[in-house]
Amino acid sequence: MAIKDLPKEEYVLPGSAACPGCPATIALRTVLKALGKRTILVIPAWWTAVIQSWYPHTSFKVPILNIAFEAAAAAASGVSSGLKVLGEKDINVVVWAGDGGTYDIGIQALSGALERNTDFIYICYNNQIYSNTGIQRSGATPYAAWTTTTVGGKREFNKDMGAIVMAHRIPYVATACISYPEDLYKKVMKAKEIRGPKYIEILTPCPPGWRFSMDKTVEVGRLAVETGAWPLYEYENGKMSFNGFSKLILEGKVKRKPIEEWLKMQGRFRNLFKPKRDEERIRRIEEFIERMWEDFRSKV
Amino acid sequence: MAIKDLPKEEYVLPGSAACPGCPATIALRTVLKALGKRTILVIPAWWTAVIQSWYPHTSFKVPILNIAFEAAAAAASGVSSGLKVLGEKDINVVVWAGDGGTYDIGIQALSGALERNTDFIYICYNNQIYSNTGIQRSGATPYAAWTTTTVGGKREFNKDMGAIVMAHRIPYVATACISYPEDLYKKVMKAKEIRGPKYIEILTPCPPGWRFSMDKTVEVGRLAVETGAWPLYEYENGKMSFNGFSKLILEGKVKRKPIEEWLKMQGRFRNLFKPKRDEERIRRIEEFIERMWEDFRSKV
Amino acid sequence: MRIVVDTGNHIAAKAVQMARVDVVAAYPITPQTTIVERIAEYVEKGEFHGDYICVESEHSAMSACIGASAVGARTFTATSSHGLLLMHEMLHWAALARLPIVMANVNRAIGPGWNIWSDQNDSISQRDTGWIQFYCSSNQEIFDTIIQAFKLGEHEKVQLPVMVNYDGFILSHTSLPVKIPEQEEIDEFLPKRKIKWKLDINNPITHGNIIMPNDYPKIRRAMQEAHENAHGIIKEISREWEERFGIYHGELLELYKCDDVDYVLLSMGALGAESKVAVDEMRKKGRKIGLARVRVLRPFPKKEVIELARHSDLIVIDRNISVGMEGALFTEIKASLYGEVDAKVYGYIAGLGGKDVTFKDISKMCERVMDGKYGGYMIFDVEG
Amino acid sequence: MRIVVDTGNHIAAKAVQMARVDVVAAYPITPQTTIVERIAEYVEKGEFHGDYICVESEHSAMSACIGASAVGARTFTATSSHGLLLMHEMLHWAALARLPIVMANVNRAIGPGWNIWSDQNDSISQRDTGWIQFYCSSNQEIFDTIIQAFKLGEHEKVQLPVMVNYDGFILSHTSLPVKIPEQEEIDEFLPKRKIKWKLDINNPITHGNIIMPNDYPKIRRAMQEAHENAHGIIKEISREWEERFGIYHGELLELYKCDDVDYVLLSMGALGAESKVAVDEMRKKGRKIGLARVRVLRPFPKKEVIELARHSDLIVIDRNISVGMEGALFTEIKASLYGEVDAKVYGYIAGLGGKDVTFKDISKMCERVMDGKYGGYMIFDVEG
Amino acid sequence: MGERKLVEIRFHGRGGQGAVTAANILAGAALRDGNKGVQAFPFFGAERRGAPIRAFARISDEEINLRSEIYNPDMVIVLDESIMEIANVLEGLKEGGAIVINTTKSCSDYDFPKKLTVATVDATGIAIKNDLLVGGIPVVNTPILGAIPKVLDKVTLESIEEEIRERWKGELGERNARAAREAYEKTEVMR
Amino acid sequence: MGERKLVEIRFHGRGGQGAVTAANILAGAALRDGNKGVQAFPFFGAERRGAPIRAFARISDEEINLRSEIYNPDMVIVLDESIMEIANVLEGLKEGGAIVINTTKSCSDYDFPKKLTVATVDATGIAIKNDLLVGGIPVVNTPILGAIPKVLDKVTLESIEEEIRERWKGELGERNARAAREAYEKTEVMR
Amino acid sequence: MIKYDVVTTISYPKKGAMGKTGGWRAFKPILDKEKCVRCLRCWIFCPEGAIIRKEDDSVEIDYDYCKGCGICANECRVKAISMVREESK
Amino acid sequence: MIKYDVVTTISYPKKGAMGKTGGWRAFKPILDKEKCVRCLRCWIFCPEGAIIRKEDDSVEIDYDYCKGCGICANECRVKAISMVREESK
Ligand SMILES: Cc1ncc(C[n+]2csc(CCOP(=O)(O)OP(=O)(O)O)c2C)c(N)n1
Ligand SMILES: Cc1ncc(C[n+]2csc(CCOP(=O)(O)OP(=O)(O)O)c2C)c(N)n1
Ligand code: SF4
Ligand code: SF4
Ligand code: SF4
Ligand code: SF4
Repeated sequence: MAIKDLPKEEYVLPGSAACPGCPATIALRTVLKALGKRTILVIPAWWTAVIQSWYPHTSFKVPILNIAFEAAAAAASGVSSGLKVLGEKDINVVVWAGDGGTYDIGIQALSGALERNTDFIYICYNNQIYSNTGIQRSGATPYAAWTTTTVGGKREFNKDMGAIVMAHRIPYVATACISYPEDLYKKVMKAKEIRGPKYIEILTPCPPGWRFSMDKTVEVGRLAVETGAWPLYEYENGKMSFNGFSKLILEGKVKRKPIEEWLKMQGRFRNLFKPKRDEERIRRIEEFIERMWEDFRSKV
Repeated sequence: MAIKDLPKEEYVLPGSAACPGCPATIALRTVLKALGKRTILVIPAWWTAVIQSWYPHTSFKVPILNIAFEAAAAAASGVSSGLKVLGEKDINVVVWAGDGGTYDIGIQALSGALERNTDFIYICYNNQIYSNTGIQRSGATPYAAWTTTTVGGKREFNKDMGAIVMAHRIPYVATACISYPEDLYKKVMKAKEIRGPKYIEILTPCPPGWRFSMDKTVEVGRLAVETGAWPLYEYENGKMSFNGFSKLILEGKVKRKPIEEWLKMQGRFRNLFKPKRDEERIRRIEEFIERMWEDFRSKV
Repeated sequence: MRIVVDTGNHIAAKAVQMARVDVVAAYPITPQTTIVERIAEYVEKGEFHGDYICVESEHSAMSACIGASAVGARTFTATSSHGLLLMHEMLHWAALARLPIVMANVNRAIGPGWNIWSDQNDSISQRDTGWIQFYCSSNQEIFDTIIQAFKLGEHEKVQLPVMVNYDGFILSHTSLPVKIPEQEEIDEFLPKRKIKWKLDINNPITHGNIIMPNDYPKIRRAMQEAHENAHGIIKEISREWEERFGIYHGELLELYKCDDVDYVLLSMGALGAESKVAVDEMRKKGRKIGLARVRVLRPFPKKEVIELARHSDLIVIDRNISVGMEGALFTEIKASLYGEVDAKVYGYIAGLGGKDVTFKDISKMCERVMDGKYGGYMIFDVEG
Repeated sequence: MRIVVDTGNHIAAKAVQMARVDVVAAYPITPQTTIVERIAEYVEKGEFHGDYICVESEHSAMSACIGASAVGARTFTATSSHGLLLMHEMLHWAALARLPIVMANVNRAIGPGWNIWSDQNDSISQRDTGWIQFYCSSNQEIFDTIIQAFKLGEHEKVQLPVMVNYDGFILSHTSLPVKIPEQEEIDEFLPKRKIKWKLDINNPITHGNIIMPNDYPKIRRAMQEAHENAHGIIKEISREWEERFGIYHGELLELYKCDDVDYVLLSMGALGAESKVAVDEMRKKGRKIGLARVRVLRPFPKKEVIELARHSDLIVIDRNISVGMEGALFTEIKASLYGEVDAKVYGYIAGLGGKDVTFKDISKMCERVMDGKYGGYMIFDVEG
Repeated sequence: MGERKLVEIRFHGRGGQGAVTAANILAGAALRDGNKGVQAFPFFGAERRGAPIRAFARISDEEINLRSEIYNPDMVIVLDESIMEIANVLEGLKEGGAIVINTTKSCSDYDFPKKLTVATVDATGIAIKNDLLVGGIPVVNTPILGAIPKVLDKVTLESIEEEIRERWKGELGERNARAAREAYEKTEVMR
Repeated sequence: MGERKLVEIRFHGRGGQGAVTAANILAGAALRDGNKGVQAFPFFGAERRGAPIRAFARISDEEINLRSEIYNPDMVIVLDESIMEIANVLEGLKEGGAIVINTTKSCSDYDFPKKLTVATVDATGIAIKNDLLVGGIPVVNTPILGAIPKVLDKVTLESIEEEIRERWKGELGERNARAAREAYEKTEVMR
Repeated sequence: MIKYDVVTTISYPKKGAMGKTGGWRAFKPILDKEKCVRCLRCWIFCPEGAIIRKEDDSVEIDYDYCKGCGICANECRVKAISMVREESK
Repeated sequence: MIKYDVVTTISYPKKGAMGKTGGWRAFKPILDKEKCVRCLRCWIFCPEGAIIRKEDDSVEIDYDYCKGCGICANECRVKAISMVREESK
């Protein structure tokens, strides 16, 4: 599949309230191309709630239910159930949530919806911070990253949300990255065809939050994959498989790029390099990633 | 270690409000023997809140903070943090919660506390139902089990809470069963020595909820282990290891007893056998357990 | 029409079934549990047309109701006490989103300490959420009010969620006789839900995005108008019910022996029924006292209360306390009367945490007032 | 004592630092976020003696505060709007557990639609939770009130949690000059927390287990008494602060030019400051009007309000609406006056969802009353 | 008994014995017998097997508006004789009221400090005879209901039987109804 | 300007240019200069880089009790000349008020429909010269502050410099302060 | 025991908080000391702590609180405990 | 478009809901049609949908809404897009 093959239809209208270089609209454009018109989005509090622009206008061309920060998966259960009883078929019920609304405050609603086998797609937009409230730590924030609430760098490693979701034994889990739109598109298309709960997590580098210049959004995402910081995988029928560059890494066909390349691009990791190189923390990050890949190898 | 070696100290006083044959007091007696006097319990809404008996009396001899159903792990974070700042050292901060308060309504507080590396022991008392409110379905209720909200048998399999917690990469996770008090005691003793979040889940067969006669509480627990329905394991430094009978199963030294032995002891599975044997559902259960053990074998 | 003897909770489940609810999302809590258990049984037996979502918390229950209602489904939930409190944010949400969800709340005191018995602090604490609130005094009223609540909430001039409250155990677990109309009669009274807005792929709107300061007050104004509309529509519905089924529980107030009295007692919920016994007893003794049972707290029956106070002094018993102030009903009644009439208004708080309040207690409270021996304000349970 | 110019939120963080808080557990939400960010900075720089728990929701924030306070720690949190609503159950819990937690709530309207601007529906909806509630009108008052709140809440005759409210953006993000005393002065005013009960391994008590109907009302009565005590203690503390630091914001009310007037305007929060400008302007025009800024909503300043109304008519502006009733302050003032005085009381609602309310608007509202042209009750933002 | 408009009844049993069900059946039966007002409710708390519990019923010609507890019952039903050792079953029972006891003893074996109508019946024996056992333990609540019409004329045995048959369909209902009838027949009353 | 007790000022800039910081520094400086009442606040909403934004300040001899927005400023500060194409910077500006513009143009190049004091300064040029760049983009908020004392006598350049130095310690503060002084010197005013 | 003077639900440890729960029993465990091998299984499994462990690891039943669940009898491997119906029941 | 007559926050799709956001630009992307190989990377990566994809898969920039982030220029592999400072800024 090539970029050319992606549909022309646009469901995100230009002139929205998004920041210049915003990865959310990049991701949404591709995701909605895959989902198409027969889609209802449920959106908790997060940056997309702002991007929509304000009453009485919206920048989106699919029906949207905004909902409280922690409530998206539960509200989607209601939407899905309501449609079922009312006999409305083949509508994609999709949660579009940030990592804060997924890893932290929304994890309970999500876990519950997975457990009760809700028929929906849950998409987590992972920018590894709370950007909407001005860049605070989330459960997805990586170790050592600066945020306004982890001024000296976060002390804990990020939650492994993929693993947590897979532990729920749902039919489909996938990771993606805005820098690989064909891959993202294919994954959403696949999720549409499966019944029950589906979970897709998209890595979305945020220029002000990660502190890089806004033209580098896609590049930073690509490097996350190439350095192995962000793996691209799918989980189906209880099995994991890897995609694209990540597949090559897993199979040992390419070597991951050094993680420092990715860290150095981002101001949020500056304290690893300035005033002097923090060998200890860099080593921990390197080890963490290496262990993750080892773990992956043992699983496939 | 033999039963004789367990301390004589009792922290649960006789004459409590527990039902005859209650596994909660069995579990608590052993757990508190291990924890000892320097312990603060945080207890959300569940059956133990009743067992305490009522104001102005209590049947427990350690300090207890009762807290809202969904709030235990968060309250424990506060207790732990408060003790730290006030310089009170070596006190075990322990959540004592039911499976409802752990798998369902309390999972968010738990996940958050794990992620922020709270120094506490979280003990989940898993009787696979909401017993306090009169036997409703929980996320821990096994497939096909009757409850008042799953009258024809539950349609979903139980969450794998152990896997979910392990996906949080915490220092110590263990499963136990009231029928093996020495094992339980050892695990709690070990958890006491580790810093950071520890999670122990205890299987506790409930006579009215599982529908067996009250003298069989310990026996039903034992059979859960012997049939492989409930594995006993520990997870430390990212590795799983198995204990007691489960170790023998894993290593292929004994064969699991047929799962039907365990199912048949319990009235809640009656609809698998009456009016006629439900081959399909029994097979699914058998397969589920077999797959679980296969998975374990791949992990060790 | 047939008569059954059953508990308030089972009767509530019956009403939900007969209202042809599409989606129920609820979470167990004492003393609400037997409602959801009964609905689960209906589902199992194929006697329920809708879907029952087993959620993992009350917060999710209300969130799921919002989702379902937003696509046009008739939606119900039930809860109590801590469950209701946990929904608080989503209660505001449902009301501001103008979704006609109906909820049964089984009144129960708030902890700590844990207390599973009736008091109304749970629902009173939701008086600022924009929900319509009913309080029932019998199982018949529970049945009738739940059915009516859908009609009211879904009314095009209302479009608001409705909370139907009744006392834990005192009604939820007490069997009383209830007249049940035929399904067709109910269907005629309560047709399918008519929808003002919904999530519709053919008409893609966004609900609930940012609204700026200049527009926001309009949303609140519209809610207030809807409550004002509800005031009249509640009356219409009560009368229609009476015409169809011959059963009448009053409108916003139920007036009991209020003609030509010196005093009117006001109370809510089961206390309102017990108060009838008290009034009967006091009448026997020649006391000129009647009862106005407050059925509806939101919209607040200002006009009705003023009308009452034109002719009599009022004695208010609250089964709640807004700590740092006083009983909520007492406050709101006085506020309604202020500047309108100058009847005397006396307030008591009684029945907190399930403390039993007998008709003798009620008579004692009233007689103390009527004998001129009470001027203050007290928690009868403690100071009685 | 030095003067700094900083935003309400940064000043709140400063107060928390200087109160030597042991544990902060909080979750970000606009417009509260810069408080926690500032505290996180203090922690990073080693300028904060306590622990800052990064929780995953406001519900957990309040739960963690309860845990920390229950072992004896001085505990603080901050939130706003939906965050406050999500805490609702735990607010009740903290109050019934009698834990002197202090919270800054940055008032913000409730969604949907999302609206991040000031109105007081969030905290008004918590009026039945048993918390003491303050409303501030300047950054100086934010600083002073947070420090005072610990003293008040921890007072042995109070033992209650305290909510310090101030308007989102209007104060939270506005820089104003604030006088900051020296740390030693603060330490002298606010000594270490004295503890009435705590979780103590040497004294193993159980807190919050089941309590039966016969005992439960006593718990509520005790809370009510604590509020009654707080009423006097707030006054004492205000006066002590004035003596020590020469700063005085009033007691439960702040009276501004109230002597010998025909009308008194009542408002809360930033509107209370703007109202001073309005009063000044109207005075210039010869209108006999003063201002009573309501600083404390719980315990409700009944006595003070009655005193005011003995000499003047009242005009109340609510930045909230209890839909189906009216503005909460309007209701509670009228309820307090009922049967005591017969001043006229006029009510407006204004400033919902951050709708700007200028001193001109306020004057317009007041003058309309004073000119006899207003008798009703309205949402000024829409109908103005 | 029965001339009073309102009759209040208290059941004493142990958790698991079905006292609440008994109260509900009684209320249902009373409605069948034309009592407009009927009411049944448990003591509001958690039941634990074996622990003493209470349940209540009210029967009246008119709609019942009472919602408070019963402090002075007109009648007390004791489902388990042994409960009398650990609970005060006479508490508040009206002078001149009635007490129905599941016992093998005879009425005259009892000597109560109040003037009471005493009725006794061996409900346990009847349960065993009719094979009404759950987990080996005799079910006494339906048999003892049969004794009530003997001392209370607001409710008939027939209605109790009907109510029982409606609750448990088929053979089980029959057996329970039979036990009630048998109890009715064997009840000894001393006024 | 300055004889008025209360002066209200509005800043126009783009997200990322630091208009809010400028307002805060101005307020701080004004306090140093003995103005008892100072106030600074942003337009309440989310900032997006490049999008037009506003910030506000009030300065007065007395404590300020105003909490409402500023509709009729006495002075407008334009951090980015191009903003004038997409935002109405004159909106509500008082007749006889002042406008300070970051531009290379001269005062006389402007012809406003109101009677105004106009001040111009090339803050961008000064920023570049003093190496005040973030991500390659010139920081104009500190330089333009230097222009304000030229048209508003409630605040002195010295106080602005001090305030800047307190905010950014060391060399960075020095450079910013220097830029402010340079701007002060280069500001052209037309009354 | 210090009593706290704040009125909130603070409860103090008490044996027999629910009274002598021995009255709940329908069946009564009877210990045959002869058969007992002092393995202490009954002690550790008794939900009530109603099996008293003596100094010499012999056991005794506290009938004031034994609720008669029968677990001790079920778990005793040498059948030293048997359940008999309570007298008056 | 049907308008609903319940007053709640119901919003309707609109291009340029925030106005012509082209005004936010500091830098402007300039497309060199000669160099362009029609790979459509700029089209798919543009956060604004401000790269118009034509029938023939050639592209054009919609300056009314382009916010000038520069992603298109960064992602174009043949450097057919370059960023230049906006005139008056
Ligand atoms: C109950 C509640 N708490 C807090 C908030 C404030 N809030 C809104 S969005 C947000 C952070 C969102 O983070 P994330 O989900 O990662 O999305 P992002 O902003 O990064 O796009 C927060 C804390 C809220 N709206 N509701
Ligand atoms: C917010 C809230 N919702 C519901 C309840 C009611 N509730 C109390 S305990 C309980 C179930 C407990 O289940 P579990 O944790 O499995 O423990 P168990 O009762 O089985 O011992 C429920 C639903 C509550 N107390 N609070
Ligand atoms: S019967 Fe049960 S309660 Fe009694 S001693 Fe044995 S195990 Fe303990
Ligand atoms: S289990 Fe049996 S052998 Fe062991 S101590 Fe108890 S009675 Fe003795
Ligand atoms: S500069 Fe950014 S917004 Fe403009 S066309 Fe390129 S990618 Fe789109
Ligand atoms: S990325 Fe470059 S080559 Fe590809 S379509 Fe765009 S301008 Fe053309």
